[in-house]
Amino acid sequence: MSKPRVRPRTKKERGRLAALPTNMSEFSSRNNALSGISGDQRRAIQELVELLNQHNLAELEVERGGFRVRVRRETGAAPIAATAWEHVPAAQEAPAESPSVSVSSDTSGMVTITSPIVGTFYRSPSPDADPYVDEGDLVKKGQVLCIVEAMKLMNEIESEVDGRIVKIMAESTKPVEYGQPLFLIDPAPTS
Amino acid sequence: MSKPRVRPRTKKERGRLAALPTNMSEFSSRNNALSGISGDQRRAIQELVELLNQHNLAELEVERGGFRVRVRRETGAAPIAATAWEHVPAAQEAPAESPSVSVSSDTSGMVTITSPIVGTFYRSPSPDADPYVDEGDLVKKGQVLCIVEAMKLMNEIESEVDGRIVKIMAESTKPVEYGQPLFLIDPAPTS
Amino acid sequence: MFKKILVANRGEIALRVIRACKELGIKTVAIHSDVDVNSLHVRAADEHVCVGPADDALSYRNIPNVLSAAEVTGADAIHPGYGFLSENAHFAEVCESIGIKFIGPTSENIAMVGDKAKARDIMARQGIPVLPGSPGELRSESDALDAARKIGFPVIIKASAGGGGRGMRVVNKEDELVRAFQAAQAEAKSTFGHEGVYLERYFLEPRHIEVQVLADERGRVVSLGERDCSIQRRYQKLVEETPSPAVDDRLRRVMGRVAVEAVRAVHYRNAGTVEFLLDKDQRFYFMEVNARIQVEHPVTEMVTGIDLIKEQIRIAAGFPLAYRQQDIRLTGHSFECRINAECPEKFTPCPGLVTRYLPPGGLGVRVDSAMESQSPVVPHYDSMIAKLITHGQNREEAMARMRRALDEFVIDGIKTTIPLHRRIFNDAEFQKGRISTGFLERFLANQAG
Amino acid sequence: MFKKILVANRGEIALRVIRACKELGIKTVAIHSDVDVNSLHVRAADEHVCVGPADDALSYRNIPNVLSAAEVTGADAIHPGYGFLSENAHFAEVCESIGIKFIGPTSENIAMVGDKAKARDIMARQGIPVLPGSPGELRSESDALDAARKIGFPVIIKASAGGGGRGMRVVNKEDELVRAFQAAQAEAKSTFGHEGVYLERYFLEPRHIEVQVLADERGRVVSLGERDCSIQRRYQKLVEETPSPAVDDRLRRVMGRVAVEAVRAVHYRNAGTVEFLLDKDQRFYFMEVNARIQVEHPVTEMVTGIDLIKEQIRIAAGFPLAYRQQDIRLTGHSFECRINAECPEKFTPCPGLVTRYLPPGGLGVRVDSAMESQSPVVPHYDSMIAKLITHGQNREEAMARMRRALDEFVIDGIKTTIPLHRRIFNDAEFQKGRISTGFLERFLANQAG
Repeated sequence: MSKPRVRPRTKKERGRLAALPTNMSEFSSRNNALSGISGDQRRAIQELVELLNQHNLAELEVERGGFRVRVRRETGAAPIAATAWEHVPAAQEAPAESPSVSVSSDTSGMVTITSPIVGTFYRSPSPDADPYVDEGDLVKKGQVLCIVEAMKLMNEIESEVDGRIVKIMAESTKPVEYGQPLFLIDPAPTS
Repeated sequence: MSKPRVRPRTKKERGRLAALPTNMSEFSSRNNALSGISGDQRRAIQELVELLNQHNLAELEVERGGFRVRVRRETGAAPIAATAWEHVPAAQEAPAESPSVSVSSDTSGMVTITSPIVGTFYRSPSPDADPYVDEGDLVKKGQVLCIVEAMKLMNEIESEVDGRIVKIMAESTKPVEYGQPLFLIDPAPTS
Repeated sequence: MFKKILVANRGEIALRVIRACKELGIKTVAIHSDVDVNSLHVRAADEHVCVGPADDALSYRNIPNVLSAAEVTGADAIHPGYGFLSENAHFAEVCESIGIKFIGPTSENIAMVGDKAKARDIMARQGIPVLPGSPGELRSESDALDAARKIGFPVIIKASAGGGGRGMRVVNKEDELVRAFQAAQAEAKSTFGHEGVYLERYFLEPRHIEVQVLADERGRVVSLGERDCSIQRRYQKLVEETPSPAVDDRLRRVMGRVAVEAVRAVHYRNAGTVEFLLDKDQRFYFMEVNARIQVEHPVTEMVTGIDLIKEQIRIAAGFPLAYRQQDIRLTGHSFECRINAECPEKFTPCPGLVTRYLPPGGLGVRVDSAMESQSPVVPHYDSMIAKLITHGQNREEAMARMRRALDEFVIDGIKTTIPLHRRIFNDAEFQKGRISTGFLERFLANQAG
Repeated sequence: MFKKILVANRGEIALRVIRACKELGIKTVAIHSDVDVNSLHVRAADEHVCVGPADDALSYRNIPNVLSAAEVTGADAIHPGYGFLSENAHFAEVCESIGIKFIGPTSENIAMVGDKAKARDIMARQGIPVLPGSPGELRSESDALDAARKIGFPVIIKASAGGGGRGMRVVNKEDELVRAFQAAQAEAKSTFGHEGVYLERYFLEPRHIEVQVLADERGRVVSLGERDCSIQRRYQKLVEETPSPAVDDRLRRVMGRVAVEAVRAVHYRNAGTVEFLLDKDQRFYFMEVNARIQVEHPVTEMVTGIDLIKEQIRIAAGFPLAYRQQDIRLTGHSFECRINAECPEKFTPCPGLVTRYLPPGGLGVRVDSAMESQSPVVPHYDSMIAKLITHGQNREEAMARMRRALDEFVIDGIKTTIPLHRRIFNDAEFQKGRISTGFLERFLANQAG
């Protein structure tokens, strides 16, 4: 899948920088990985196990067209939970296996636009200007949604799809990391 | 439960002492649990088990067209297997939960006489003498079964039950440790 | 050198001794009770023998079974570790009599220093400063009164056969003395089987300073610096360090010399520790000799570079000390935290399954432990499950390293004293080295209040 | 001192730097690719920023994202570790230009010592012994022939911009030279983007000896002893030790002095390593300067007691060196084994899930690793997953300790080089210190045959 296009611009303004929150990523379902099951049950189980390990789950059960798989791990073995190391990112909310894929469909068909770079998120071209988009707005593919400033360069992030902004997931003037969700877009708005 | 009585005697003779074997327990096969299933199914289970081992899972269950497989691993057993530390007692084959109980019934109603002390096992009172008992012999409660020599003292080990010697589980002149099985006795011999 | 050593202990100290043996090319025999069959010390050894059930009186302290295990495996020496049979003069004597070398002091050494009142008298006669106290055991109430009046209150009554804080009573005023004397006698009788008690001046906030010594079989003795073990809770040490913030080079030389004199006075052999009480005016008083390797020996190893367990083994094998006093160099600073399986607030033991275990690593961090993921902490034995030791170029670095190592240490599934250690190492008074045997109680009271 | 340091690396070295920062009271920012989100270095840091996908060109070596991460977190310095951006002069320059301190040498230092042929010429002009070789890059085939005839065969052709053994060709006879020269140029061009090559005398079984130096911002320099890194496979180091069995006190002083001259000649700053080739007649030749902290730095820390990462940070913060040359004391002996996730026979990488991880412990054992039970070893990065370091009073003790520590190390689920290390440490020639850069290949051939 393609990445959102990044168009660098000259710096207009910089917001106040704050420390990144310790956990910025969002869990994105990979259930579609199982949609291709045609009878190759071994591969499906393999994927489930990988999911279990990656996301450090205790148990996983899938039933699809008469094919049911349940994978469970002993709670004691759940290795990355609750440790003396101070900052534990919640393992269940780890990013998807390929977060370089910045547009991903979730179960309800939404499209998430994630940040392709590390920088500071701005909803408008300047402090006095109106935001590029608001929740509820209809957007066109290629339309600028926001700016992520990095190294004094303003990078415009464009929409990859036509649709409606369902949710703005980052706060203006706050830092964003690579792969952090910025917008949730419904590509087939009913109204 | 009571322990076998130990009666110290004066030293008569000492055998040659050898190092204790590093692993004193016996592996018991459970492969026959898989008999009566198809080759494909056997292979599927094999794969499940491999997945379980590879990923260190506790349980794995698969159901497909009336064929349901659930593979589960014992909690405590998994982590102690296969380590760089040289001598790994197989955890599954650890001694009974209360090895201070030296007489224990197994599933088939047998009674195991274990060594209540550390020492050297002798089947006969002297090298030239006949063994106290042989496999197949009928024994009475209180009858001397063997000697365990410790610190130059000969300790007679007596039977706690009436019955028939099914198996002699230690080798004469060899060291035995606390709790080590010496005799298997059938307390209700049919003949 | 020995061919095979039986390690008559469990847990971290058994593993510690096995590690030293491996590095010396000596075969090892582990003993274990049946609940310890899967322990790391058992798996680390070349051979292992089950010597009894969980109850240590029937297994680790079962002299016939331990000796039989040595006999059937052909071990030519026994290392007792600490606790269990380590200070049992009878056991050491039996070992000697059957030709198995006991790696430690002689049975006479153990018996002599085990009688605290007698040891104190011997030291006093040698001109070694002892706490002002009664000459030997108190025979009567009037004896006790006479002694207390001469010394001045407060005084402390101790059991001759005591240890670990048991059988001790502090008496602040004369009219409390008789009752305390009677109670102490009764407690000594019931706890140690010997009612003898003696009396010493009681200091309110002294430091517990001990000097490590090594004495070879030819009677050559060296001292290896002191350890400050003032962080104690009910006479149980929790944090140890070397050098002591209260001991300067001059005092170290003096205390070292006195410690050497003390062990020479009793013809002591092998590794030992001479315990002193240090008051606020830098005056020190002999308390007792510990006739064993101690839990806190690693901090001395960190600053001297000397492996004390290997030295114990070499000395027992008849080798002369490879060091003279002037060869001993102390470098940097070292701390040890005892990680106990205890509720850190109330110190109640907390046995259970360690579901996840990851020791800290990196420069200047040492962990002595027989724990691992999925290890059970059984309720039958001492609650200490790990020793976390750090070394740094100075006290500040060793402390900073301990703080970060405590943060890293992962022991899931049970409660441990790690949170308490974190708080101690963040305490301003502790950081300044202003500690005494009263520190921890006051610290805990402040934390609670 | 810095308030917050961004650690631009992953794995054990990122954790190593974070540990040093914690002990200095400096806040840390970890960066990570998305596959590393649950790594120990990420959890150990105060903050963390995802800088890209698994491909390190797009994450750990993504200069805009790494610098943005420093900017948005307010870090005032960046520690690059080794590899990735550590020897990228452009990155160091950009850091300097935007006021974020690069903890390491200056961008000029990196550029200068990165051009190996030029660096060699600078050293030769300073009177530092260099391998007999061509003066600068070879311009033509006849240039190469002239140089080779003057030096005498065998010779080795090296890429000016090369490293890690790539772009090197050994030429034994004159009639092989032209073809090798052309091939080396082509390989240099395709691998490093610069076709420049130079030529040196080739020694059959030399030792790889390197000297650790520290230079502060005022130009004061100290040397911290040498490391013998002769145990290599295809120029990849596997075992390192200090001191070298081939270097005595006199040679150490001479090499240390030459190393200090070498880094002074290029006005070098911060920690660096001067690599020498040592022949059988104890003659040594300058090879290159490594402008970074090296993988094997711990062995130097073990014998000097100096925390090299902390020194890097202090120097970068402008503090003068706290040591003069005469303050540096080398105590005992230290080894490092690189534990790689590789099949120990064929050295093919072996990524996978580490199902169980238990590092060895006890006296004189150090483990630098970011592994834990249930850690994935991802296939995208270097296969080194742990460094096992031992220290002992002498080479024998350090070796014995390494053997027992290798026996203890539990890494289940993947294959590692631990079994190979065990065999090396049991090899009689290795034990005698008879090693050279040819040791491992011969050893592996013998093992196979």
